[in-house]
Amino acid sequence: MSDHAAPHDSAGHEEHSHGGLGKYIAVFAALCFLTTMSFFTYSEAWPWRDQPQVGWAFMMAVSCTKAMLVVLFFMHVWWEANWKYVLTIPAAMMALFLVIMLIPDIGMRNRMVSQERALHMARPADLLLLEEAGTAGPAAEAH
Amino acid sequence: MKRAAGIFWALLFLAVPVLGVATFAVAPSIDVWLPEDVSEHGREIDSLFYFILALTGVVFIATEVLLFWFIWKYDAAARGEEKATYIHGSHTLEVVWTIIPAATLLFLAIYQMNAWANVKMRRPDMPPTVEVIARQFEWRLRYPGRDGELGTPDDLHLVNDLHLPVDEDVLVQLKSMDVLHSFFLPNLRIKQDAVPGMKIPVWFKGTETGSHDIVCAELCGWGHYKMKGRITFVTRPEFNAWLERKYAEQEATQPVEDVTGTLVTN
Amino acid sequence: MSSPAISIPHDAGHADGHDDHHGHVHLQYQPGLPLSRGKLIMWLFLSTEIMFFAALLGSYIVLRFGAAIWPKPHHVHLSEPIGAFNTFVLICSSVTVVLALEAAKSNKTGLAKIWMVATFVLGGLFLGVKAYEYQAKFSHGIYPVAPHSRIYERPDLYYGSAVRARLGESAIIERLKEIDEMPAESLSAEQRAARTSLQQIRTMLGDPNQQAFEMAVVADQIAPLPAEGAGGHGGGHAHGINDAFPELQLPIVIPGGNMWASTYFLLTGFHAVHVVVGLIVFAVLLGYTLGPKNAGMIENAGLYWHFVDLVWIFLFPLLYLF
Amino acid sequence: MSTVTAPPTVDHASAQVRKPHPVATFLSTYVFSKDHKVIGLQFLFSTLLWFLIGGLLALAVRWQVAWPWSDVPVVGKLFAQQGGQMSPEFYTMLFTMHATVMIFLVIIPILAGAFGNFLIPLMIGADDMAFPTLNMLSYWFMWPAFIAFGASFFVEGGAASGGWTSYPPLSTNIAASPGSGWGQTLWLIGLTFVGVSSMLGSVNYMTTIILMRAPGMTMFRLPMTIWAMFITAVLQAFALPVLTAAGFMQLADRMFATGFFSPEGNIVNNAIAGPGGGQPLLWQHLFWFYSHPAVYIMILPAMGMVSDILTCFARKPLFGYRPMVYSIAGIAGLGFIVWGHHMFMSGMNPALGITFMVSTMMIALPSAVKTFNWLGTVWGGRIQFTTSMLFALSFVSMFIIGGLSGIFMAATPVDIFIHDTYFIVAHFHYVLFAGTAMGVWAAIYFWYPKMFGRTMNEFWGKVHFFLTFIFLNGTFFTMHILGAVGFPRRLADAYHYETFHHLQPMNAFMTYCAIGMVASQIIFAINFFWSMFYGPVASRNPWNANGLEWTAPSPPGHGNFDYQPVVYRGPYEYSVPGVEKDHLMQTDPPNAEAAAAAAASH
Ligand code: HEA
Ligand code: HEA
Ligand code: CUA
Ligand SMILES: [Cu+2]
Repeated sequence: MSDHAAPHDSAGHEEHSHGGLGKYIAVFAALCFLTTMSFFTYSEAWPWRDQPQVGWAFMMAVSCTKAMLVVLFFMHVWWEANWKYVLTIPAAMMALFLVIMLIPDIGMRNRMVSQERALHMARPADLLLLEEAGTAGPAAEAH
Repeated sequence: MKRAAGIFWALLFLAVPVLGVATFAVAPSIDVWLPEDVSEHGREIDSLFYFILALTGVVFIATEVLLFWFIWKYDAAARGEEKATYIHGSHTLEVVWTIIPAATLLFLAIYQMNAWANVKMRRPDMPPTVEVIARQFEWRLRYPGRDGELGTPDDLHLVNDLHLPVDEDVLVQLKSMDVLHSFFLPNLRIKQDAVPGMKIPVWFKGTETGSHDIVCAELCGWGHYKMKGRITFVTRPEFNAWLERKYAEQEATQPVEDVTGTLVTN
Repeated sequence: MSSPAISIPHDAGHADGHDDHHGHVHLQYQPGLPLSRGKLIMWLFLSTEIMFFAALLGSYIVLRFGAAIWPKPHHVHLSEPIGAFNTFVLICSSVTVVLALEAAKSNKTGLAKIWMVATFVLGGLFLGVKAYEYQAKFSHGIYPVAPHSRIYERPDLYYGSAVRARLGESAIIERLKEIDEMPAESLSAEQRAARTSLQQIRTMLGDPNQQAFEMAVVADQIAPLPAEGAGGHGGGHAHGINDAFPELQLPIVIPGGNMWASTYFLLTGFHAVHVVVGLIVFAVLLGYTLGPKNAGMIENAGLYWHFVDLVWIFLFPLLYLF
Repeated sequence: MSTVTAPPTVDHASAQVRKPHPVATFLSTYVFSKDHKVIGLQFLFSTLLWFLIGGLLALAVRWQVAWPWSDVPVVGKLFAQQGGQMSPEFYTMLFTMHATVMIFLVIIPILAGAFGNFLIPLMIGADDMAFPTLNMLSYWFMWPAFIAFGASFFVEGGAASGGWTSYPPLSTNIAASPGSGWGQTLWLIGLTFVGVSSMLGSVNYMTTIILMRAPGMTMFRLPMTIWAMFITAVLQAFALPVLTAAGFMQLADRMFATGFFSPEGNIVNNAIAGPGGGQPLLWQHLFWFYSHPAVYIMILPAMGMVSDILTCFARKPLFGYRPMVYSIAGIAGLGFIVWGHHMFMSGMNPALGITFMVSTMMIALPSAVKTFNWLGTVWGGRIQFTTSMLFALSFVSMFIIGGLSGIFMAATPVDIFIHDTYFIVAHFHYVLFAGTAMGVWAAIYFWYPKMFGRTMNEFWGKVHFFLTFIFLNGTFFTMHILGAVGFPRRLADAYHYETFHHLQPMNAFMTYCAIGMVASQIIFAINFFWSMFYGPVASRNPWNANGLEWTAPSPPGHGNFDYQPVVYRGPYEYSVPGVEKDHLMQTDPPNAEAAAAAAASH
């Protein structure tokens, strides 16, 4: 990949090993555990079953933790110098800002919806209708 | 000889502010200027325009004349053996010319908010006077029928010929059927894109009777240039009479339901 | 501190400039960041990738949470356990790639190669599972593509006419005739039931005054929305006409299904493309001796791979669990 | 960033090591070259060629605006069906491709590709880019784009015609416009390749600038050109991926009928257009998230180069070096949060409009700092009126006009009236053409000796400058007052409107000026090519400038430097008191006596 990047140019830092097998296995176990934790929201024990937002927030927290672990240990950022902040924080901020600014116009697009559009748009009522049809339709007798 | 070249170039740069100001000074007298304003809120926008014109005009003249002056004065040919000034900057000056524009711009930002809110945010609490539906390449208009309600089968359908009562708040409900268009009323200082899928309220108040252009200001295809309509302000009694006439015409001809009609009345 | 010994030839002897093709000096540089060039450029590249996925994910989030309705995973035959399995596969591959790096650094080239092969295999496994999942969507007519997609958003008149149009195609008419004439014994119980409903919806569609509810019944006969917990892969649970007679390919109703398919295939598609690129890189790396000399390359490939894993960490809950 | 101020001592032994010289063939030297200088020149030649094409497209645009539906001279025969006139859809295609060519194939690649490539390693004291192969690829990735954009003129339906902003649903629906067929697809493909090229370039530049500076070249001794290129690269790296993602989404909308950018139940030409489900504004947000930073990508490098040229010919240190650096960074940072000012009238939530208005006002601040510091730089100087200097001065003069007109549009209520009128067209031609293109010419005249070892003709250079300057103001200044009438952009013929029908003579005047402007470039083209072979031979440092590039041979050989450059001071030590010569090069030894001695010796 590199034409010139001979090992002697200003590197030398990453020669010594950090981590080690034990650490990686621990991170691996944590990742697996966290993944199963995401499913916790599906279980009977999850108290907020009727408030999906709580579950979503929980799952995003889990994902962020997992991402953190991957970045810090697998990508060795834990051991890096301060440049890591210069690179990651602006990108993260910009990404967040972009999404936030999309919310009023696209996230809340149905505030200004025209009838022409609403007419063709699926609504929760359609789902209810389908479910009702599933229990009451003529085929319900058929099978 | 060398000095003459410097003078020539300096004067060329002086021509920028001189001719620039001249252009703006002459433009109104040859009628290449803001079109007549017949709206209530337009005054506010125009005065803001003049305010910014004055502000930027001062900055423009000041900076361009300074540039000319420096070019004139610091021409190597004019300075003889003298060396250029060895200076790396001035902290005070940096602060001054950051703070002053910052204060000016912040003032401008706050000062204009009211005008913006009047045109785009403080929607009058009233039912739509008319619905304008843009499509390639015409303005479809829908007035409430005799029942006074939009979206009923007796709605009045017209194309490109928008009549509105003068001296009254009007609320236009703006929609598009196909692609983006923009509802531009130069004489009312109104512009709003029509976005398919959205209904966007536009409100204004005409202050003079008369008829003006409706321009489409968002590229909408090959016929964009000819997507022209007319807006006509008439007095209330005249408006009512006009509406009545149009109802009668519509009833007489029984127009075939067009696509817009079927969709909207659903 | 002064180093006046450096001679600086400022002069005109070289003015024509073409003479020094062979005077190529090996230059020294000011120390910058404590990073190799490869690693720095990889990190910079990854920050561009962050923005790329931020745009895709951001659009998905606003499109999804702004939608009036969004299908549940089981409506679109999305299986959480399969997604979770793929998450596990990617996590494992992330571990194997760091282990390959560690092994290479401590000059265990053989071991490094084994871990690298394992990474490659796991990446391939991920793609295989992905392909299987895609197949499950395609087989139900869930495409992002207009020409193939059978998804309709609502059980309305448009849907009704789409079904009628499909049933009116000459090939389908023939097939329907065949189905009608088939002896009952040659059909499974499910197919027999489906045949009855097929006949019912044909009479229903013949009636011009259909109501939305009747259209919903038609939709339910053709492809009932699976109940929660049914899992999504392969079918078996659902017993619509489309399941009994897949060749009919009748239009189906999934409220919000179109935008779901668009975003799902967009996000997983670009993620999969990244996986493929990663696999190509690994394949190239396998051609090298994976010792300390090439540890930099492994590290950079690993950084990229972890990033791909990272994207999946967010895609998985957003697409499968929400 | 580490700022080591003491120049480290250099290991002499290794400084003498020579690299094995690769076998050079014609192909490897001039075509698939990995040498940053050759790649830079490849970019330069390609972009100048496209500049010509873009300029001719502009002339065609001007022709139609001034004399709608009249027979087009020379090329009119090509439009056989229309009897020599252009059709309205052809007009939409013209300005779309004019803007696309100018922005994506001229200004961005000439700044970052040509000058970025040529100057970065030379000005920081490196032998090449960090990744020469990647660098070569970044040029060759332009070719699919050249081909896609070029070919799109000849496909069915013609080239893209949805404006350079390509707003959906117009651009995603073939029923809406003929150019939204293959033309638009090729447009998106071309854009993707330009994007990949820029991305490869920008990560490479950043790596090079961070890791390959000559000993002693700390970040705050970098010339402004390098700072500008660095921050431009950052802008590209963070903004471009968003456009690429949006481009893929538009491609999906077109090819797979997904509905990211179109609503449900859209009816185009009486037919239901796809399932929809999305929002047209989503594209606008994503597009401007890139394209607003992109306008700064299109001016920052010019600002940097102009700063270097102004100091050199004013023989004065740059006024306020650090504020200049911080203001570039400020422009870049703020540039990411103002994109909504292109969408004030778009149906965007008006409350968002207020936030974007405030941030847009604030972005004028760093530009103000820059402008005043340029004035400060010229003040008290010893100005030498070279062609390059004249272009640099006019950059400042013209940027002020373009920038100030931006304030009108940033004011949301005023923008209601002037949005999508010629006021906007005036604004961006002042910043793009009168600004950036003038900066580019300044840079071409300035670095030409380093590129080709010869100097361009000064007399004809000045004639070129004079004519361009006059004609450009004639063409573009007038647009402001047209905009004040509300004269809308993108109209093939506006004179059938009562409000605008009296503006035709004014437009005819502008078109005459535009013809003059393009004609004046013939002088430039001849000067450019003639000087390559017959211009006066240049020494290493023909302008007595300070940068490292001037210590290398003209033109530099493979590997750039025939000695190990070591940097002792900032780039703008002109007219240092007590030094006989009026400039101290960055490589001149530090102590005063040594400096004087070195200065006396050349
Ligand atoms: C190089 C390109 C470039 C640059 C540098 C800029 C710079 C700026 N632009 Fe421009 N812009 C474009 C290219 C550029 N623009 C293009 C291409 C479009 C149209 C796209 C399309 O629709 O096709 C556009 C459109 C555009 C719009 C949208 C208009 C509309 O469609 O309705 C707006 C609105 O706010 C805007 C604002 C600004 C501002 C505030 C700046 C500021 O950065 C300017 C700052 C500079 C100064 C202000 C001058 C110097 C300062 C002083 C002398 C100090 C004192 C000043 C004061 C106190 C006021 N621009
Ligand atoms: C960098 C950007 C750039 C540049 C340089 C230009 C240059 C010019 N532009 Fe353009 N223009 C745009 C960007 C640019 N434009 C954009 C973004 C739009 C908006 C499009 C849209 O609405 O979607 C636009 C739209 C636009 C319009 C509005 C069309 C409309 O809305 O209906 C007009 C009309 O007058 C116009 C005119 C011109 C003219 C006369 C020039 C002249 O200055 C051209 C002069 C050209 C030259 C002088 C060529 C010189 C050639 C050389 C130097 C090469 C020499 C060759 C060798 C050495 C090999 N342009
Ligand atoms: Cu409608 Cu332009
Ligand atoms: Cu902008």
